[in-house]
Amino acid sequence: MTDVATTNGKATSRKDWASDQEVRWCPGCGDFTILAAMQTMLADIGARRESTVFVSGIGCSSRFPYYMNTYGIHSIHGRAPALASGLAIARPDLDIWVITGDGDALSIGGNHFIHAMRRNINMNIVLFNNQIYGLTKGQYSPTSEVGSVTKSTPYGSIDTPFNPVSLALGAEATYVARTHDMDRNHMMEVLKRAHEHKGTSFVEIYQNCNVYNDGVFSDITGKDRRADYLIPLVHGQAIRYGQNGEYGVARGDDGHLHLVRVEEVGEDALLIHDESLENPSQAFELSRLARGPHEPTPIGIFRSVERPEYGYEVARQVAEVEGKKGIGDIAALLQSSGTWTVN
Amino acid sequence: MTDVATTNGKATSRKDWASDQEVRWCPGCGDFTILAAMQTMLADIGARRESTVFVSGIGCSSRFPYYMNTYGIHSIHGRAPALASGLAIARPDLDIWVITGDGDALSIGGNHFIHAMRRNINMNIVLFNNQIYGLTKGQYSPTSEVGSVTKSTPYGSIDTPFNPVSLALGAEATYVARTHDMDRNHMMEVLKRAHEHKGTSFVEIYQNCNVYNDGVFSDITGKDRRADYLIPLVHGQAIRYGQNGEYGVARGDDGHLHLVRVEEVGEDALLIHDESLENPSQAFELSRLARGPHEPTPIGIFRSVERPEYGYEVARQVAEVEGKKGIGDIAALLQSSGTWTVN
Amino acid sequence: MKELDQVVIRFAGDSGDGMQLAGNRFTVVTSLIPNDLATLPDFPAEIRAPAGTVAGVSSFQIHFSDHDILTPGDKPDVLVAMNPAALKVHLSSLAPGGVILANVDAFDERSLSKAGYSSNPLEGDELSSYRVYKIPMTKLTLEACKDAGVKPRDAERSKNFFALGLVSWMYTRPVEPTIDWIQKRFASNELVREANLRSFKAGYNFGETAELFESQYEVAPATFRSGTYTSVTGNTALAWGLIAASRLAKMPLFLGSYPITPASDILHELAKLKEFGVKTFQAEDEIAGAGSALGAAFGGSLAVTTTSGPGIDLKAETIGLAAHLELPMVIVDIQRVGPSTGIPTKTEQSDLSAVVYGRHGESPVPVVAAMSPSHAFEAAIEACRIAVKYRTPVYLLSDGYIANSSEPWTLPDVSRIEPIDPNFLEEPNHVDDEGKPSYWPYIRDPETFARQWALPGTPGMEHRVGGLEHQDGSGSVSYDPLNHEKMVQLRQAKVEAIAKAIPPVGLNDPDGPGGADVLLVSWGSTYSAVMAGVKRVRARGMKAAMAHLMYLNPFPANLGEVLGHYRKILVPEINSGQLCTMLRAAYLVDAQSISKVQGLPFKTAEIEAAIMDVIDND
Amino acid sequence: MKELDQVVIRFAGDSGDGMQLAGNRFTVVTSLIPNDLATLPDFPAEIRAPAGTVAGVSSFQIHFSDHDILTPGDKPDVLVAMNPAALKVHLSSLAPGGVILANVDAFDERSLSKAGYSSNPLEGDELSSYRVYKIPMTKLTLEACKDAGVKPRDAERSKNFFALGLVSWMYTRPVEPTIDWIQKRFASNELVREANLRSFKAGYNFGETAELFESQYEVAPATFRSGTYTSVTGNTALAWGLIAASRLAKMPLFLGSYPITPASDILHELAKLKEFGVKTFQAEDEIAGAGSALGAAFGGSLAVTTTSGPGIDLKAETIGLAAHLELPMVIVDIQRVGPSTGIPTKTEQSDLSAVVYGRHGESPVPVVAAMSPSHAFEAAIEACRIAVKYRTPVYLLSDGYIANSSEPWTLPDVSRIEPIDPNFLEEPNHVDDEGKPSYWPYIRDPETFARQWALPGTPGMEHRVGGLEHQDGSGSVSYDPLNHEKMVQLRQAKVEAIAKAIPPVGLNDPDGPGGADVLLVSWGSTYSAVMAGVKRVRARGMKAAMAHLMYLNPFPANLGEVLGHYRKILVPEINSGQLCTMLRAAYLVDAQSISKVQGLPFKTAEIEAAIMDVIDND
Ligand SMILES: Cc1ncc(C[n+]2csc(CCOP(=O)(O)OP(=O)(O)O)c2C)c(N)n1
Ligand SMILES: Cc1ncc(C[n+]2csc(CCOP(=O)(O)OP(=O)(O)O)c2C)c(N)n1
Ligand code: SF4
Ligand code: SF4
Ligand SMILES: [Mg+2]
Ligand SMILES: [Mg+2]
Repeated sequence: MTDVATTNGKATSRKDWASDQEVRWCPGCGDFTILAAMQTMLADIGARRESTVFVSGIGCSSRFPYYMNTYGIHSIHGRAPALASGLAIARPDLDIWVITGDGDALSIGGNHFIHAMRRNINMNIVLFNNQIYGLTKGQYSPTSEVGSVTKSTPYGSIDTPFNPVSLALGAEATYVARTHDMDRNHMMEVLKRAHEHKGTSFVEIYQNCNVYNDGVFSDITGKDRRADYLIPLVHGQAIRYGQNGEYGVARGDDGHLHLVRVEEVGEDALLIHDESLENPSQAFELSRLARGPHEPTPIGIFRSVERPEYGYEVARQVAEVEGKKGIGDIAALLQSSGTWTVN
Repeated sequence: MTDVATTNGKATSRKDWASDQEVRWCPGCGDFTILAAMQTMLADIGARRESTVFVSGIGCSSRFPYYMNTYGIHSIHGRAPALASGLAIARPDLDIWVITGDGDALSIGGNHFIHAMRRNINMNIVLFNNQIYGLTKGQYSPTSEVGSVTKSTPYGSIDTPFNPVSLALGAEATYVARTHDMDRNHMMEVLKRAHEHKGTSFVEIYQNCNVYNDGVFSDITGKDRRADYLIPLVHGQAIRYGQNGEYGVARGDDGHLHLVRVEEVGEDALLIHDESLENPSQAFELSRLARGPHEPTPIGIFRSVERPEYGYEVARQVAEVEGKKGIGDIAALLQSSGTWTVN
Repeated sequence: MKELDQVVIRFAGDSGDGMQLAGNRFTVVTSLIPNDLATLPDFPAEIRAPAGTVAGVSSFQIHFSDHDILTPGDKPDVLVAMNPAALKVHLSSLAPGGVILANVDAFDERSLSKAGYSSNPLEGDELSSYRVYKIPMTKLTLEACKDAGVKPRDAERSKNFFALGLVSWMYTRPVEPTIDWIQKRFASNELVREANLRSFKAGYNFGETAELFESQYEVAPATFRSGTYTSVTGNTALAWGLIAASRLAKMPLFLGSYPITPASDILHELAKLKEFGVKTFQAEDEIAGAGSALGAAFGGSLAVTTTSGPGIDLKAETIGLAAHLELPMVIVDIQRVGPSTGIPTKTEQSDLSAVVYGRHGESPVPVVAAMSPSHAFEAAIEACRIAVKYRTPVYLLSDGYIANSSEPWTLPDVSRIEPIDPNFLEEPNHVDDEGKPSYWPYIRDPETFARQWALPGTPGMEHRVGGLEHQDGSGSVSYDPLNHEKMVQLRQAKVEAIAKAIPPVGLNDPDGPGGADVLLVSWGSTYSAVMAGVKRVRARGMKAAMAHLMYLNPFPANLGEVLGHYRKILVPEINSGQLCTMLRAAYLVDAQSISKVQGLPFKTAEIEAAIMDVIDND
Repeated sequence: MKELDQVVIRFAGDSGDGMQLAGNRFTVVTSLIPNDLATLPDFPAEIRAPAGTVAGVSSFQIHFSDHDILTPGDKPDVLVAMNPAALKVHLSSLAPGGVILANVDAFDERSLSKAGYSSNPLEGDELSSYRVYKIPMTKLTLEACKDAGVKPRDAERSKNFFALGLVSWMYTRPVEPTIDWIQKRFASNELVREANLRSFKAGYNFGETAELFESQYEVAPATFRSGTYTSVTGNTALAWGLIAASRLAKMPLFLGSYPITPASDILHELAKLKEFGVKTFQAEDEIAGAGSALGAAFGGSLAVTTTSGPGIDLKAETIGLAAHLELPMVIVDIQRVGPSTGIPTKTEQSDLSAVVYGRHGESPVPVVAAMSPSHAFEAAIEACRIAVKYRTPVYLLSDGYIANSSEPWTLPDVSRIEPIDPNFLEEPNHVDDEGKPSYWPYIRDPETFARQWALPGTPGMEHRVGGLEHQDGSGSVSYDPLNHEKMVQLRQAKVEAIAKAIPPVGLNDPDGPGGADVLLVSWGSTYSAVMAGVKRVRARGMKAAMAHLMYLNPFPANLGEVLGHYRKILVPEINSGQLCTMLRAAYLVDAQSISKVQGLPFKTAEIEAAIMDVIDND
């Protein structure tokens, strides 16, 4: 055993990360497997419970912090990244996770979301995308596909959905990944990498809401069609999928990325995935391969690059000024705009 | 003369579009030239004053509606797209312009901005980007470059700025353009095309705030260096710039776009600009050529594609249901969940 | 067959057990008798709280009678308990000697322990003061469906219909309407239809044949005023009221909203009703919900935004602008338990001070409140009328209790309701310095102070409005100190002027003004319990008066006078005394708050006790 | 040399004329005399309103004296008018017989017509009741700079220093401090330094040599209590107070804020002061400003968010959560004219009811108000103290007037201020069912009701908090009706408990409680005018008492008693009577509102008149 899991100095197992609260999602909800993946991963990497904080908004997904035996805040619909930003700047020593839903993050919380991306503050934003408002019983969300018939769109929705990966990349994100609730190992890997990333990391998880939107992702996540619909992104490897790896992604003569048959273009023509490109354009182009979860869809880490972390920069400026001017003296401050004395 | 400018049946000239309010920007502010361009363009195309509405938020730029002799609302900081959305859905017959600043649109108003993009509601969003908060006297904005020393960042800002074009594209925008306050003709052309576009059009205007951020765009907009820093995007034409057209944009062997010397790659290798590509990836890649206004920067229409307009779709659903069920009858509605009668 | 004058039944089971459905169907057939009735649904905040737990219990209470009733009843006479958790949660509220219809099949060890029982209450002495019927509902349902081709797991889900059948038999409800309904509702799903039908009949027949029950009961029809009735929830009535107002004003209805419990159903209802020309817009958040409505209002729509507590906070800035621009819109607040996220599925009246005072600066906004499910229809029309007439945003308050419960409602004749005249201005109202006709947006009606309003699209009326203070009349931006003061006063005067147009508050005092020993002031949904409580104390020979406030801002012109007649004034509220504080400030009367903040409406007995308390301590 | 006991000077000119700078420099030298002083800056909303227009006029008023003064003065004795627009705007407020120092060069035809004058007022009879000095300030400035190498256009910009020099001579202010300041401030820009120096001296010498003025004036030093003084604006004092509180609590200061006039300067000031370990975060909006502060509070920072009116609306939902979580933070509201965008650069007190009531649900939050520029320091510390001690958000109210004006301030000895004890819990406070020690976040101090608070990073204290109602003690989510009621009551009781800890309200009545005929109640910045007004009526032999409220929620425990002594109570406010309404509700006293909503502070004369009015009508 190499990395010994410790909290308060002791090794932990998954159940140490579970709080004493009964988990109250609908039976069969995809949220359960995400919870298990998170708890297992944190135990595996030896994270410390006392330094871990889960911050969430409001939604089914946002109940997550209650189930984690860590510090946690179940806050306000859409505002978790705002709270987490303050906490992360104030306390760079903490591991901060933001748990959010497609409505929470992208509808009411869209502004905090994009600003978190560009600022690169130390937090891992995990978005449970079920393309629906679960907690409020089934209205369409900003990720629901056009034509979705829901409680608030009885004649079908007309809004073009966000592609959360494209949106994050357009907002200057440094770490962007997508995974799904039917592959615990992949989830764990992607979450672990998010945790290692310095700055804001963004993980979209395709999550099944079996009550209000059952099966939307089943092409990609279901065992039967997965091979033909899930395009795995693996850094340094050719992008290839299909039952027998017969498909892939390649740049065509028009300069754009296309889904191809490997036998037609040859293996060497396949695009080698590079998550570390400074320019986000190729990652963006990958995010556009599928226009919805019923087309072959890239799953994995789209982008992972370094950029100064916000909280660190804030602390650095403070330290630099303290270094230059010395620790502030209040008496001197009060006199700083000139004084006169009366005896 | 072909297109005769008319309002209330009469031809108009620029001054018909000017309200009786004194224009109160700082002398030398770039906002003046934008105002002139807008007024001239609207007169030129024969727009109707009575059907034109300018909606703005709060900021120096947002004073714009007061100076237009049209309908107008100077609303709330950041919220103009929200008001305009309701107005556009309710009144598809109107021409709606949203005037906003980099703080108004991208800081407090970021959420409404990205949702307007994806929904494609009938409005033209014109963002006066001066990379500063003008009205509140000089704090940095979400487009200010890293290191900006402003009232609120005396030791330099640390936030990575948004690239408004990238952000709009990541948010599923259908019409995205950039122009600047020193080229009235280009502004007029881009605004006219925005006006013609069905759905949400987004125009970023580099605007000089000569009081708090003088000259940030001067590489691109100033007569002396413009040729080397302004990359004109013209649909159907090779992307080329420089005093003598000696530079251009071409896709390299790595599949990515690069700034090139034309003599090195040859004219034929230059990228032919296509604003009508369904896939926004190439437009996105163009938006990444410059990381700030001190590098050669594309100016022009990045993307212009068709997608159903939101207000039209709303009206269509209403009409369809009315067609199918007939115009609603209130008495029948009240009885729709069953009744009983007492005599 | 025994005659009863009134009964309170509570259906309770797991969230997955279909208790809301059973309750709703029972309500419909009861309304056909017709009995008078009132209902109280109650469900957990979770979508599907873990099956079998106390947290997962869902219930539906119905009170029905042969006479006029007001509340869903304090204590049920009959408790249908589909599982141990349901019994656990609801036992304490059962009336002494009440009936328990328990699905004995669900009282297995696992379920008992999930509910927190260490032994089976159906077997010990614990329930000896009740009449307990242990019925194997699951088994009987399964048997009834045996050869219908349904899988047992699915068949079991019909047991709510078994319970419904049984209770229908006990209280001699007609069976046809339910059978019809099942047939229509599940027309496209034969298996489910069959299972539900069979289970329902099995339940009914079980009552008839099992000889378990001494007798059937009857509740004679109540005397209703003649007319056509329907049964309606508050949210539905409110949505319909908005549609009616739109017709009355000939202004298209626009709803900008963001989903939130318990207001979402209004959005759902209006989204369906496109044949009324309604445009609904699910905005990205509450700010955009309100903002889009204000934009639509500028364009001449009858603009509405719907929300609950947290959304009220977020809309404040936009409503302040609407008040400042003087554009009509209605902000519907279906109040729920606060503060913060609170308890989203439970009721409260605690947003009153937020809607009256919760905006920066001096920005008075009228407030109207619905008092019952059906009254939400009328209140919605009234809110729209005030908004349009006075060019002002108006808050319309309802609450979770009104929203989800239902009551019989005489269908109004909408064609006889007074139209709403938006009175749009289409010609210039001013001549400028150069003698040219122009439009000044802030010229007012001398009586209502409402401004003259012109819509975009009207040639020659181009104008700009905005959030900066503007010059009286012309609407140009103005930083003039005295003009600002005048505008603040005008906006206040306009809201106060509404008091002249609304009806005076009614005083219910059989002995004439000042006759009673105590005056009860109700508002919103406290109406029913307060009225019932007042009746009870009167029945005991005491003197209590009552006044109900539909208008919370401004108060009716005669309110001060009415209050002035009484030395003792009680103000029961499902909050900590918000209206009470407002009355004290406005009229310097020593009104006392009766506060209940438990997420539940007042019980009649609670009001009765409060009144007796002040009378006794006199 | 004539002796005066007090003088009011108003510097007025175009926004580009540097009047704020001239005023500020004059203030500094005046504080060195030392005179007592108070200032009132006033500038247009536009960054640069069109030059020469009435809308573009910027002014700075200073009142200084040989005795204790409270307000910046009602009517200036001296008006410096740098252009016709300045004269136009300010003439009407000039005291009868007052002095006008006009820059005659600026009174050309174009400028006159821009200001709306059809003829030159300096030439007609219009000003005959004033003492008008026509001084060619532009010409003299240009001449002074002639061979300094400055371009004429640039030289002209120094004319504010000419005016400053002239006024400094008139009132015998020392010249060295100004000369020193110019030399330091423009050290790196020789041309500008030279131009300013020469112009300043030219102005001073002009006074001395021009024989235009009959005499110089002197205002003798005021008797100050011994101590070291500085002159400070309200925003600066408030920022410093927050820093001092951070030191007192040993909690790092975190400011999450979004810029807005007139609050932004606090952000600017704190952003500079990184040597105090302050972290400032310019958030994307006010919601994130408050949210980030709340997040930082959870992490143990002394968390603050600053804003003005519109931002208060937006922060409401977050403050409701903070109140519900019971985490400390301070929300600073520098009030400005509302509603909506209003008049951003002018002052008002109209957010009081919004901060007291403006959140959905029952969410009581304490409110503290600063009463003067220097008092903002103390008020900031007090707001932080209450927040930390009671684990609650606290609103700290200031306003545009306090924010930008300044007054002499005896430097406090911060080391002698009582420390703030955050009293973090580091060990479990509970033993769970299995006997394991654990942490319950909602166990309270029996007296203050403050909860025991543990910070992330502390092993063994892991816990979750959230916006859903929670169980008393454990903090687990709870939908229990009675628990909710208890929690609502506890949160209310906690805020009310603060009344026990704050000082009783002071009553200033020379004749003892109830001695005077009328009681004036002031709050916030009305203090100075009310105090001055009360002094004036007393000087006229009338009896007026005064009580100033620093705590607006809860009220001091003795307030009811104090009010009870008086039959007549006047509450002057720069709003429509918000505190007055609260007092009436709380104490059933017939307090009367004296309302002024003109974007300006009360004048002493206005208060005097209001008092005389009630006394006369007695
Ligand atoms: C300010 C506010 N607005 C609205 C709501 C109601 N609300 C709670 S969760 C939610 C959306 C949930 O959807 P999502 O974020 O996708 O989470 P999910 O339940 O699907 O996991 C809404 C609209 C609220 N609690 N607060
Ligand atoms: C809710 C709210 N927050 C803050 C402000 C203060 N404010 C007004 S304009 C502005 C920013 C202006 O910057 P920008 O949008 O870039 O416009 P510019 O003045 O540069 O044209 C701010 C912060 C406000 N008016 N309302
Ligand atoms: S409603 Fe959907 S997302 Fe929510 S708990 Fe149930 S299955 Fe999961
Ligand atoms: S501050 Fe800047 S943006 Fe604003 S009016 Fe002046 S120059 Fe223009
Ligand atoms: Mg969701
Ligand atoms: Mg700007």
